[in-house]
Order: sequence, then structure tokens, then C-alpha cells
Amino acid sequence: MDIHEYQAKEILNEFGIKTPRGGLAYSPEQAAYRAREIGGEEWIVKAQVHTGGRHNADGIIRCRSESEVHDAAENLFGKRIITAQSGPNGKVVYRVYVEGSVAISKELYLGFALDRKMERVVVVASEAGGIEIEDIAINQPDSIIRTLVEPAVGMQAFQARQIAFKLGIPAPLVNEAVETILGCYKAFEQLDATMVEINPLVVATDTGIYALDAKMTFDDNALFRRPEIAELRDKSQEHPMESMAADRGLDYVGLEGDIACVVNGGGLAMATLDCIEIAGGSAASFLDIGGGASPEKVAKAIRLVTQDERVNAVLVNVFAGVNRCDWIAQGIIQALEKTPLDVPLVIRLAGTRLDEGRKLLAKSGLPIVRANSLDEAAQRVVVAASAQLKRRNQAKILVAEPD
Amino acid sequence: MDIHEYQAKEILNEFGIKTPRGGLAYSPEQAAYRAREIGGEEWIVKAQVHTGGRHNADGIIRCRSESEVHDAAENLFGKRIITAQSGPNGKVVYRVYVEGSVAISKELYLGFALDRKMERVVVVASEAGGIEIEDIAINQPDSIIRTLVEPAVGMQAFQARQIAFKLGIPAPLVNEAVETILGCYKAFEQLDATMVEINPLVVATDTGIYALDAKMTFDDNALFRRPEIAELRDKSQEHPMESMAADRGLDYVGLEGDIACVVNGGGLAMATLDCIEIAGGSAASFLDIGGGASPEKVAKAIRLVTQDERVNAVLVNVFAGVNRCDWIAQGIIQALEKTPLDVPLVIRLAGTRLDEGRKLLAKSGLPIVRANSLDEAAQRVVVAASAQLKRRNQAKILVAEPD
Amino acid sequence: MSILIGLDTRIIIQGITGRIGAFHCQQMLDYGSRVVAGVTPGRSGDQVHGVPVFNTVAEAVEASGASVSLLAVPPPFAADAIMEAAECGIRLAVSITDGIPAQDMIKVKRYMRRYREDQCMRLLGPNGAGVISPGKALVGIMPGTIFTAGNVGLVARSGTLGYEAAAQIQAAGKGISSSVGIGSDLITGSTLLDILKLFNADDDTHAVTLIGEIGGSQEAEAAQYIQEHMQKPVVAYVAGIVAPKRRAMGHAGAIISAYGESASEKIALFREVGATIVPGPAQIGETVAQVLDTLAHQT
Amino acid sequence: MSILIGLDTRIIIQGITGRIGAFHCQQMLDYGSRVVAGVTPGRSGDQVHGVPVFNTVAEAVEASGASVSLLAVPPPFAADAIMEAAECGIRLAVSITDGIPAQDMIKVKRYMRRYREDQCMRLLGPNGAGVISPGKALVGIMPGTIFTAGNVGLVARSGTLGYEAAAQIQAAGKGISSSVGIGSDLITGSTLLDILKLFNADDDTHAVTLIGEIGGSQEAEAAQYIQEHMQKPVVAYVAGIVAPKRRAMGHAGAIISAYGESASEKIALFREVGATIVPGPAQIGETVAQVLDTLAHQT
Repeated sequence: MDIHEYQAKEILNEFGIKTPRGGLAYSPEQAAYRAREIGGEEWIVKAQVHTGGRHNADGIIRCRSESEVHDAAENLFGKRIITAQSGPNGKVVYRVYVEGSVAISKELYLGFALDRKMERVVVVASEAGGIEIEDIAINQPDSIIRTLVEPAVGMQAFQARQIAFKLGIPAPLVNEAVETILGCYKAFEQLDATMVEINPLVVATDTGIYALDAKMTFDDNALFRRPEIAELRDKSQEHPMESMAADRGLDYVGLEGDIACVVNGGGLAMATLDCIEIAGGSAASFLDIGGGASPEKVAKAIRLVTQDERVNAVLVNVFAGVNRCDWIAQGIIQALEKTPLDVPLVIRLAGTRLDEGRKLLAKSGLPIVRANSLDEAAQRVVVAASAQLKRRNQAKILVAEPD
Repeated sequence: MDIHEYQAKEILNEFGIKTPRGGLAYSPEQAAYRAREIGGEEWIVKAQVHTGGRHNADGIIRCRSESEVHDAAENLFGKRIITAQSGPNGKVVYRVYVEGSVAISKELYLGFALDRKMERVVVVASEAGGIEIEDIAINQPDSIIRTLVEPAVGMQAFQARQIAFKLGIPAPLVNEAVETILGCYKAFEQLDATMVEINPLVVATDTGIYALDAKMTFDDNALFRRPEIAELRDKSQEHPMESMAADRGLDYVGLEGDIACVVNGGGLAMATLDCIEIAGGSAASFLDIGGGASPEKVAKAIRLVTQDERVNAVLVNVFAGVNRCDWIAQGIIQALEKTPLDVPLVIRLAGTRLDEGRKLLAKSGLPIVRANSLDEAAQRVVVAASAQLKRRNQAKILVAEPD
Repeated sequence: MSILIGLDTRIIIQGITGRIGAFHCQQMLDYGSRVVAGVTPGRSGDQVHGVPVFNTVAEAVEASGASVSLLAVPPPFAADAIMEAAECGIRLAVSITDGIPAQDMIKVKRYMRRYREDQCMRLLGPNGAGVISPGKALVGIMPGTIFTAGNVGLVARSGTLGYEAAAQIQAAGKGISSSVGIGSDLITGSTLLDILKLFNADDDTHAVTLIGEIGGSQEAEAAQYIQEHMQKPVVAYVAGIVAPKRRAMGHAGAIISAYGESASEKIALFREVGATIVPGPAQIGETVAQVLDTLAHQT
Repeated sequence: MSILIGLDTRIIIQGITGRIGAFHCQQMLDYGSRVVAGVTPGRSGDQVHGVPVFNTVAEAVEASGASVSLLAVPPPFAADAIMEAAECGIRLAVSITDGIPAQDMIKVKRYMRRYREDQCMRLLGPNGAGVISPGKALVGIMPGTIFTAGNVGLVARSGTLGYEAAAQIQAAGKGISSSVGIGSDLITGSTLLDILKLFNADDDTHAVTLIGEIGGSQEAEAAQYIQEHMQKPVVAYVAGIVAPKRRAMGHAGAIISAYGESASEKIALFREVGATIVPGPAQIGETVAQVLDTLAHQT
């Protein structure tokens, strides 16, 4: 789960990391008021959206008066910030963060992530802060310092010291840098983060070490024990389909094509996409129902993917292990009896209670296309989707003709 | 560092351990008032002293009315509680704790300590609670459950569950017992304790798991980072000499004889005692000045041990490594120039800056007996002490005669 | 022979009284697995499908002599249950739980490493299908009917894609020595490499089918092992050729991901070390059959 | 030969700019030890008695090629400094710090165990005197003048009692191959047993003097090793015959202390395994001399 910059900064403040004075605003007037509260002669107005790369997308505006702050905020509210990280739809600005300006003498990069191969937390730092880490990795790979944390004891002060000295932090500020690095690690570890990034971490002239930007991502699996983090969820920043799916305990991934896939398990999902591609089609989305899905959950899944107007056909491909084919069938029947589909539905079931599932579907008399193998399922859904597309286009022509 | 039962209970409450309702009192009137606050029909009035075994020493009194509570407290205040653990002088009661009575269905033992051989925290539990663990170890050794904690991950819930089930905790209370055990472990680990003991831990009829008594000891070396614990120190419970020594950064151990020893290092201290014994004498105390002692610290040490009226001679035996013989000599000179000793002083110095130290002592012209080896030092101080004893007895006779 | 489990394997189920635990208890018993005990704290004395329940793993192991455990324990308690198994004499644990926090798994792996290698418990999962040695025993959640006994070792990261592969192999008329679902979580107890080693040493396994997917370095490690040590033909499929391209991440996680994590890179790696590449997800069965038939022809 | 350190040992001092660090730097240089670098964070570029100072152990080791470190670091920072040494290529660390919290030492020992045995740093102390190989090198706080080079290996838990033993051995006209002060803290980096093993393998050590004391199980472990593996005569002294009897503790700590922790029990153990027992603390030197002379007579 992602959170906003201002939320990440509030959390990091509690762990002893300094950030410039700042305040959140929900309106241009409030932004100007925040600027006055903060004081000084220069402010940064920052769009609060769940994506990096805001700088290049005009999501961060430097202002020299309260009225400039007002205007910058006015300009940002409602704006759609589209960056390399945001996805094609971008993220809409509903909140801005106004921050006092800091005199920077050095911009650094500091990030924390899980290294799945090493099964440890890794700390990544670089003197070349202020640009995206991917760009640092390409342009100045030698500047990157990687430090693994031994899980038995956690991050140690000496490791933070090594990083601080390698970053060229001036000696009088090394202790502050060490506290900053250890503070981030503690936040990462104590709050079940999967990523903490401060970019840039700056050495401010005369005044110390500041986090100028902050990103945190949390382990969805650990939110049950971090209610204070779960509360920070901002649905306005989520893709509506993903958001709806998550609310129903489902996992949705949006794609570019016109075939909606309901599957169980990520591996089978990927194989299904590969098969559809080989058969000449293209998926609009896949939705993973996970294991042990109840009929209700399956019904919700079917209803969810068919809300997408781009969809020309639906493929249900479930190989039941901990799932049950009879429950899948019941869910499909529930969904279709309530709201008949206006696109073709191809169903391939296999595994646990297959016979019971098939019988239920047969008995229901619903208009579904049955497939017996992955291959067959892919071929049939591609054919069905292209037929539906033709029908759609004809319907459009029919509607258009009277004009 | 030891703390009182009521302080340990307050700490453990914060870690989720339940204790009976109770309140501290500094006077019999306050004790009666506490009883009313607590309510109920039976109370336990408990002497707050830094020692176990209060039960056998009448330090714990069961009362059935507020006036009984008043009288019990009156009886306890100022009383000297002498137990097998308290040392011969016992501990004087300046505070009592009044506690509501709990209907007990099972008395258990639960303790946490450092296992120096395994270099881990060990959890010790037994169904035979309510008596001293040494007695359990003798009478019911098979009832003792020992569990080591892996330091890389800390104590795990399954370990606490194993203990709870082995203790025969009723199934509906197992979760509460697990929380209690894990809570004690967390308190131990997060507060740098060296010992946590709940004896008895009781299963109260219908109401849950309670710590009826609680003892905690903390690592003196870690008090620098636990100011909230350091504040709980109660000097009224310390031996006055140990207390004074500790205030001066010295380590004092009181013994039964008449020779005061000022030494550096525990091993040399023990060898010195052994040597004195072999030479036919007996030590009154030893005081460890530690490493790198300044002249001022040495002077304080000399003044401290000679406050003890039992002392007939003083032996300074220092083998300087990180210490310096010249500083030792300066300290001795400082002490004696201010207050001349009325008992003989034997000095054996060796190691770093020995020549400088010897020269300083020789130049001072102070009445000291020099020894060149451990053996010689022991023999000379024993002779000196016995001569001094004779002089003392003669002086007494002289004083006594006129009567 | 087979790997990890066989006819005599004695099995416990942690979380046996839960809905999922009880269901798989029945499934495993039906398959013929020797489920000899279950564990649910506070439920000692109960029975589930005739299997006696104990309060702790230690008690269950002592009473039953089991050495293998299936863990059907909800995420908040799963890490603790795995450590309990590791501590109490279990040699193989299968965690089917989906949704264990990553830091819990770091802790679990750290904890397991305290044991000497020869005393260390092997963990499959979490979020894994488990293991089946067809006709002998099933410890996991895979549908038993899609596996025929035979000489192909099957290992897959994804559970359901593993089923797909097994069903195709069955449809192609071939059988399986053992099949292992490793699980797709970020941190898993065992890797493709760990299971490859076991198949390499198993006499009843004549060829291995490996089902990988995008992400992580497990396939690269497996490929290196195949090149250097593997004495049996390997058929490899990697899912995710048309998986959505990863968006720019813009954070520290991005530079941890090494080169070689895409499906096409992984396939190239396997091709290089001499594995037979499955052309598409529907051709797993026929590719395996061809390789086995060639093998039979050679000997 | 000698153990742990020799003529070519390159040494750094962590905390070199502190009062105690600088003092022992001078003492060790005076003795002829090759102190090649020091570490104090933020003081890179400074010199202490001509020794260059670095910000981190990694930098100091890289610049100097040192493999041994003396740690003169105050208690709150000592555990971190020991772990830094372990991580940055130091093979032997001597911690002279008194007053490190016990839980910090548990952590340090846990951390050190992550390395394979052959890559694991050896730690002497904390609160230990260190090691001297007379005439070659000194890494510690013992006064160099009380050690003469020779063939007795000396190991003591207490620092000052070790000096006492060394001085007596010198007075008895005998010399020392190496002398090690282990430290008297509850948890120490090395034990009597660890050092005995090194002496057993050292050609220049013909006999070993072991100075134990009451408390703990180190002497019992050492005695077992002497019985089973020691090929050289051992002279043992255990301090604390008349130490104050331990009061009843009345808590969990009491039952951890095993049988055999009193001085007399320890002496009995050493006697049983054939060590020569020193009759009293003032007879260490003469007992060692007798044993050595007998040995010389035999060969």
C-alpha cells in the first residue's frame, strides 16, 4: 500500500528524521494560509499523488509569495499527474503539501527495500540524489552504496556510519545522518514497510540533514497488525477497478486488450495471457480470485470484470486445488442469473469437484461456451471476442445510420 | 539493581500482565485508606523490601478489615525483615503495599534469567509455585520447565504456549497465559532486566491469570539507557557501605573479618582473600577500584573502608595494568594527609609505573608497611591486624579499669 | 522412490480444526496419506476425521512419530507455527497460507538457519501447493486425481500452473515421480534449485519439468545448476511472456531486480544450458512426452 | 611461534583518540606492537602518536592491512564497534571495555555466529586484559615488563590475577609464549577452552598455566578438554576458596548455576583430569617452575 509524501514525512518525523516545515492543504486558500504559518520567503507547493517523478510532470512548484502559493495550488487541484511511474491514466491531485524552502548544499539518495534473493532488508544510498534511482544506476552506478541488514540484530550504527562517510557527509553532521538512516530503518522494520525512499536527502547549509521528499510503501499482508497505517489508504489514488477488487478480496490487474480473464493463481494467470496472445487475442484485465473462493466471491469477480466497457469476451479459467469447481459454477450462475451478460463467456474448469461443477453449469442452461483445456479456452475466447467486436461495430453502424 | 514488588508490578502492568488491585502506603493510615479504595473483604499487606522470602519473615500479613490493615502496616513500618536472601542485617520496611485478595485455584512459578553458558535468556517455569525456586529444584525437579530464547528472533508464541500447556493452564486461559509469559519476556528484553520472577503466578478462579508477587533485577551496565529504571533505585534497601561505594564508582563487598582490602579486579580480590586466609587472617571487606582509577578515587576508597569500625588493618593490593601505581600512591597520600589512619596500612603495588609510585610513597614519609609480593602483603597485614587487635583490647581494658 | 515424501511418511496438520485444515485433512486421507495427528492449541483430545488433535507440535510429534507437517494456519499466526514445527522435530513443513507478512518470513528463515544443515527443517511455501508423490502420499492442496505415478519430476513456483502442467502430462500419457509447488511469495522456504537437486539424486526421476515465471532469481540459479550438475533432461516453461511490462518503479526496489528477471531472458538462459523449452503454455504435456520418448529410445 | 599475535601482526585501535585509547596506543607502540591505524568516526586525517586515524574500520583496514583490533570504546558504543570489526575484516578483536550491557553481548555473539567458523572473528573480552606474546607484540592493557619470553602459555579469566601469575612466573625465572586475559564478564568472546586449544597446537608452548575463578562453567569445559585432548602439562589455580558464600538467590538465576561452580569443586575437577594444582595464590610461579623443570628432566 502506498501513502502520500506528507504522511510518510509525518511518520518519519516520529522516528527522528527532520523535514522542512510544511502543511497540508485542501484548497488554494488553505495553501496560502499554510505558507504564512510556515513563514520564510520561499515555498514549494507539491501535488500529493501516489507516484514518483512529479517534478517532470509539473507537480512541484516553487513560489516566492503567498499569492504565488495560492495560484500554484489552484493550478494543481484536480490536475492529472502523468509520469513514467503513474500508469497511463495518471493520478489526480486532491491534496497539496506546502513546504518551506531549504538552502541545499548536497543532494543525496537514500532508499530501503526488501532484497528477495538475500532475504534481507537492503539499504541503497548514493551521492547522486535528486534524480530517479534508475537513472543513478545507469549514469553513476559506482556512486551506489548497498548495505545488507542482518535480520538477527537489525541495522547497526556502524553500518549507518559507513554509509554517511561514503556519502561525504561533513563530520559534524555524521551523527545526525546516522540517526536519520537508523530512524528510516526502524520505521521500515517496525511498520512493515516494503520500501522507504528519501530522494533527495539533503545536507542543508548550516542546519542539518533533511528529508526533502519521502515515499513509503507498506506490506499489504501486514496491514492487519498496523491499523494506523491501514487508515492512511487513499482510494482516490487507486485505479477504480483495482480499488473495487481489493475491497472484495480480489486482485485485479488492468491491461490493454478486450478479453477479461478470471483466474486463480498468478502463474496460471500469466500462462492464460500467454495462451490468449498465442491464439491472436489480447487481454483487457485479469482478476485473481485466489484460493478457496466462495460462490459469492466468484460472482463478485464476474460482475466486476464485466463493468469494463472495453471487454468483448470473458474467460473463466480455474484449475481448482484449494478451490472447488462446484463453488465456481455456483458463483457464475449467481452472477449471470442476476444480470445476464451481454458479452460471450468461455469457461474452463479443472481439478477439485470438476464433475459437480460441470453438472451445475449444464443444468443452469446459461449461454456459456465450455472449454476442456487451456488451449481450447484461449482459442474459443479469442474467436468469441472478435465475433463480439464485429457485432458491436455493426450495432454502432446501425445506430449511426439514421443520422 | 533491584526494585520493589510494587514497582515491578507497575512495569509488568504496562506489558499486559494482570496483578491484583493494590496501592502503596507510607503510613498505617494510608494503608487503611488504600484498603478502602481497593474494596473487597480481604487484603494482603506486604512489606516492600529488596529481598525474597518475606512470607517466612512475617513480611506479608493477611487482613480481614481496614483496622487490621492499619495495624498490620503499623507493625511492619520500621521492622527489619531478615531472610535467607537478605543478608544478616536484613532490610528495613519504609513502604508497604496493600493488595486485594484473589481466589486462587493454582499457584505457578515463572522466572526469566540470563543463562551465561548458553548466552541466551532462559525461561524457567513450574507447576509447584509459591515456594522458592531452590526448594522446587530440590523437591520437585521434574516439574521444572526450561526454555531457551533464540536471540535472533526473541521469544515466540509457540514457546509460551508450550509452557502454558505443560503448566496445566486450563484451555480457555491459555491465551492469557501466553500473553503474560510473552509480556514478561518483552519487559525483560526491552528494559535490560537480568531477572524477572513471578512467584506465584496464579490462576484465579474464574477471573484469569495474575502475578501475585513480582521481582525484577536490572543490568547495572545498561542503566545509562534506561533512565526510567535508574530512577527506581531505593538506597534505603542497600547496605550503606555498598551504597556509598556505588555512588563513588567503586564496588564494595562486606565480609566477616577485620582486614579491609582495597584491590583492583575481582580475580585479584579473591586471590588476596585466599592469601589472607592462608596467612591466618580474615577480611572485613574488599573494595574494587576497577581500572584507570584516579588519585581522587583511590583516596575515596581508602577513606570509605576505614569508616568500618571492625577494621584492624588495611591492605592495598594493586597490580596496575590500565591503572597506574603513581596515581594509586597519590591517592593514598591524599587520603592519609587529610585524615591520618588509626590502623596499620600495608601496601603492595606492582605493574605500570611501579617505580614512580614507590618513590612517591617513600617521599611522603607516611607510616605505611610496604610489601613486595602478594604473599608478603598477606602475611604482613595479618600480623598488623592482630597487633592492632591487641592494642585495642588493651585500650579497652585501660578505659574499663577506672570503673 | 520419490522425493520428500513416500508411502511411510507420517504427517501432522497444524491448524487441523480450521475449515481449511479439516478439508485438506479429508483430502489427504482420501488420497491415502498417513495423517497421524493434528495440532490446534486448546483442542487436545478432539478428533478431526478420526485424526487425534494435540495442543502443541511437540505433543503431536511425540505421540505420532510424525516428521512432516502441513500448515493450514492463518497469516497472523503462520510464522510462529512454522518455527514451532522447526523446533519440534518436523523435517518437512508445507505452508499453504497465503498472505504471510514479508518480515515474518525473513524472521522464519533466520530462525531456521540456526539449525545445522543436516538438522534443518525443509519448508515448502508459504502460499505453495505442497508436494505429492503419486500413489504414495500427498502433503498439500493439489487435486490428487491429476497426477499419475511415473518418472517425471515436476516443480513449479505457481500452484495452479503446476496443476496445469500435471494435467497436461497426464493427458499425454506420462506419469510423475513427485511434484512440488514452491509458492510464489517473495520469500519462500525452498527454491527451484533446492528441488532440482533432490530430483537429480532420485533414481525414480528420469526427467524434470520446471515451471518458472517472471521475477526473482530462482530460474537463473536453477539454470546454473542444470549446466553444472544436472544429469537428467530438463523441460522448462516460463510464464509471463506477455505479462504487463513493469512500470518504472522509481525507488530502491528497482535496482535490486537484476538482469534476467523477464520471461524471455529466463527462457534464453534455460535454452543456453540445454533445457528443452516448451513453446507455449498448452504444450507442456506433449513436450515432456517427446523428451521422455527420446530418452526411452536412447537407452 | 606463539598464539593469536606475533611479530608481524598489524593492529588498529578503535577509539584511538580517546584518553584510554591514546594511552594504550603509546604503551603498545612502546612495547613494539605494530599499531598501524586507529579509528574514531569524524577524526579521519588526525594522528595519535604518529598513527593515522580513520573514520571507519573498513577504511583503516583497507589502508593498513590490519587484522587485529584493540577496542577502547565506551560501553554504550562498544557492541557496535565489535560488530563493525567483525564485519570489516578484523580476525582478532580485544575489547577492554568494562560495563557493556549483557544483552548487547548476547547480540554481539549472535551477530558473530553468522560467519562461517573459519571466517569468524575471535573476540577477547570484553573487560579483558588482551593478549601478549612477549618480545613480539602486545594487544591489550597488561604491563609488558612483567612478561619474559618463554614456553609457558598463560590464560586467566581475571586481568589482574593474570598479571600476578605472570609476575610470579617471571620471578621464578620462567618465560611465557603468550598470555591471554579472557575477561570476567558474564558473557565473553572467548573461553578458557578456546585458548587451551590454541596452546595445545602451539609448538612454542610446552606447558599451560590456567587461572580460573568461582562461577560459570568455563573451568568444567576446560577440564574435560584437558582430560580428552591436552598433550601438555597444565598448572591450574582457581581463585575464590574463601570467597563469600553465595546467598540464597530465591529466583530463576539460582537453578541455572550448575553444580561445580565453587572454587573447591573446580579444583577437584582439575585435579581429577591430571592438572597440577597450585596450593595457594602466592605459589603460582614456583609450581609452574617445578612442572617445567620436571618436563625438561624427562626429555
